[in-house]
Amino acid sequence: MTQDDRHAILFEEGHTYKVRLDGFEGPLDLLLHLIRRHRYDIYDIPIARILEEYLGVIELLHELYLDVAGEFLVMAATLAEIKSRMLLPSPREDGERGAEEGEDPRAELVRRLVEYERIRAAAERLEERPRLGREVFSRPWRAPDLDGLDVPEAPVDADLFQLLVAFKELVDESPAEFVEEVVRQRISLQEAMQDILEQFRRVPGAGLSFRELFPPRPPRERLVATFLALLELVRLQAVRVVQAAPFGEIRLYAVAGDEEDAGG
Amino acid sequence: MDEATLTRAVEAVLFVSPEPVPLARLEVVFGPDGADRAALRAALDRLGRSLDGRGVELREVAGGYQLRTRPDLAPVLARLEVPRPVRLSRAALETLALVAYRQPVTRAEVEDVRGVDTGGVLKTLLERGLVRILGKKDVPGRPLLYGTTPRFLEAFGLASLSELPSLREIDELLGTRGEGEDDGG
Amino acid sequence: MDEATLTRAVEAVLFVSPEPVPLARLEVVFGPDGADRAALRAALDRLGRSLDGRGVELREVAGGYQLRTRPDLAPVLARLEVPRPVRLSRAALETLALVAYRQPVTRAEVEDVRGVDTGGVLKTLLERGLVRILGKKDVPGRPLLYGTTPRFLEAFGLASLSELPSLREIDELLGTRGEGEDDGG
Repeated sequence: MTQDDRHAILFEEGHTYKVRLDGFEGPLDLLLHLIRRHRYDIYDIPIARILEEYLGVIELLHELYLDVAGEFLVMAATLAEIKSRMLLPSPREDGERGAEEGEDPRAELVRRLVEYERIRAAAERLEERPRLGREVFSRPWRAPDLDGLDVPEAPVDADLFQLLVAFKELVDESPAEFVEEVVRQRISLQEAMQDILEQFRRVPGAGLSFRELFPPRPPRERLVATFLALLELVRLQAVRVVQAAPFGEIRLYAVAGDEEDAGG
Repeated sequence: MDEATLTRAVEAVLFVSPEPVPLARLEVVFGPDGADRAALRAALDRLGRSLDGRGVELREVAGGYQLRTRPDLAPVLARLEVPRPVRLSRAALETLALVAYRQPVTRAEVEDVRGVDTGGVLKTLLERGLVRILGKKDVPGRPLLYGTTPRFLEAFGLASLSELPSLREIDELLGTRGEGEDDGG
Repeated sequence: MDEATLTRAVEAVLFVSPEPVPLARLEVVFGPDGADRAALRAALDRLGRSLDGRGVELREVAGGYQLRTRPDLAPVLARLEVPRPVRLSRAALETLALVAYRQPVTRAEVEDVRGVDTGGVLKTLLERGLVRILGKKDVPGRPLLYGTTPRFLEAFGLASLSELPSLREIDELLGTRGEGEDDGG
């Protein structure tokens, strides 16, 4: 494919251009195309020439009154910056070719190009595989003679994403007050339990007074969560409650070894 | 299309069809291959014989052809009834999400947001071990407080509740319109 | 249960199962018949061979076994009005490949390699159940981590992630054709 052919494609595709350059998945894709077409060594890219080519494509699009997506412009700036850094005198007089690898201003770009090219090839290999529902078919429905009871112990076919979608729609339909409450609601029972156990760990053997468990003037949610967490820990026998005298101070002691169970 | 390929293709078509496939339908599907009614009957015949001694047989039912498991294997298939993954209904997912984000939460609070009765759904979630009773709320009537269980975390692949994405993250994730697909044939 | 019956019964079980059936599941189902792992493997082997030259084949996908139509019959099956999955765009395939090879991976990491915004594409892949949220990365900001799902393996006919060509193999592939690169689109 010659350069003119490719530009012709850009012209044609340009008419439907919206967000990105049609035919190219992004600036790295376009850059790789230019490098490969000229058979440049990807580890020794002639930056000046590539920049010129790259800008040529961008300008072409401008001439067509097309918006060029920001990421393409960022890449143009990156290339220009690399070019200028390469023009600076090298710390070593014996020139660019002998410069140490770490000093090559192109190194980061090369790394990204190599990685992107790999992934692009991996994507092509994926695409070539026979796809279920496209080339090959299974029997994705449940055979009617198997319809039976839903056993409660059955594993749950769960997907966090579905849960999030359900929640998001609830939030969207709900009054602002509810949303604020959800945002505030950061402390979970599990976390509260962990917090309590953490407090015990800081005073091994000594135990804590009931009041010490609560931060000064805690928000209501925090108070409730901490209290419920304590109840849960007592129920799990991870924490022992001792009141030496009626109306005396309530003291709490961690029961050794049970922390893992309680942690959930 | 040669005889062997036609037989294989007929098998594949019956395999992927949930309902019995009438001969007329096969004629339509295999029309482009030049297979007429007689050729199809012959192919069905070959297919039926080739399934001798297999776990699946070709049956003519309800005016069409269908692949079915053999009746003598029913006792084995009956054992497939043992626990299989259960999908959660929309109502269950909503309720679960609410409990997860707002725990400890009462049934009334859940219903306040969802706007519908939630008793049945909560019961199901309790039975499935995804939700548990944490205690009673210290307000008049002492309603039960609900929260999620370790099993909930396990089912959704979360190390802890703090891994639940925040509202902001959910918005970020779901706010953008999908652009990763073309309209496929 | 004799060998022939076990083979037939395994075929019937796979035939009625909507998803790939793991060997462990077969062990549970055939436990009462005294069929152990070795016997089941042998039965699967016999079943696979007996399907040679048929319209349906036995494949190991997503950690289980599944009966599927053969790829060469795709043109015929395309004529059926089966609901077909939406095509994956190049952006979606690239993102999917990245997630598959680099999981657990954050959105920022994906975007670093692709050089473009990927939010919409990720959302599409989540919606289609090919990608899932694995948790949060333990770095400042706690970004979400993404990985592939069993459905991804099933969709692409992979027994496990290790069946994907290694990146080294990909590099070799690129090495041999680096010169005549053209944009397949």
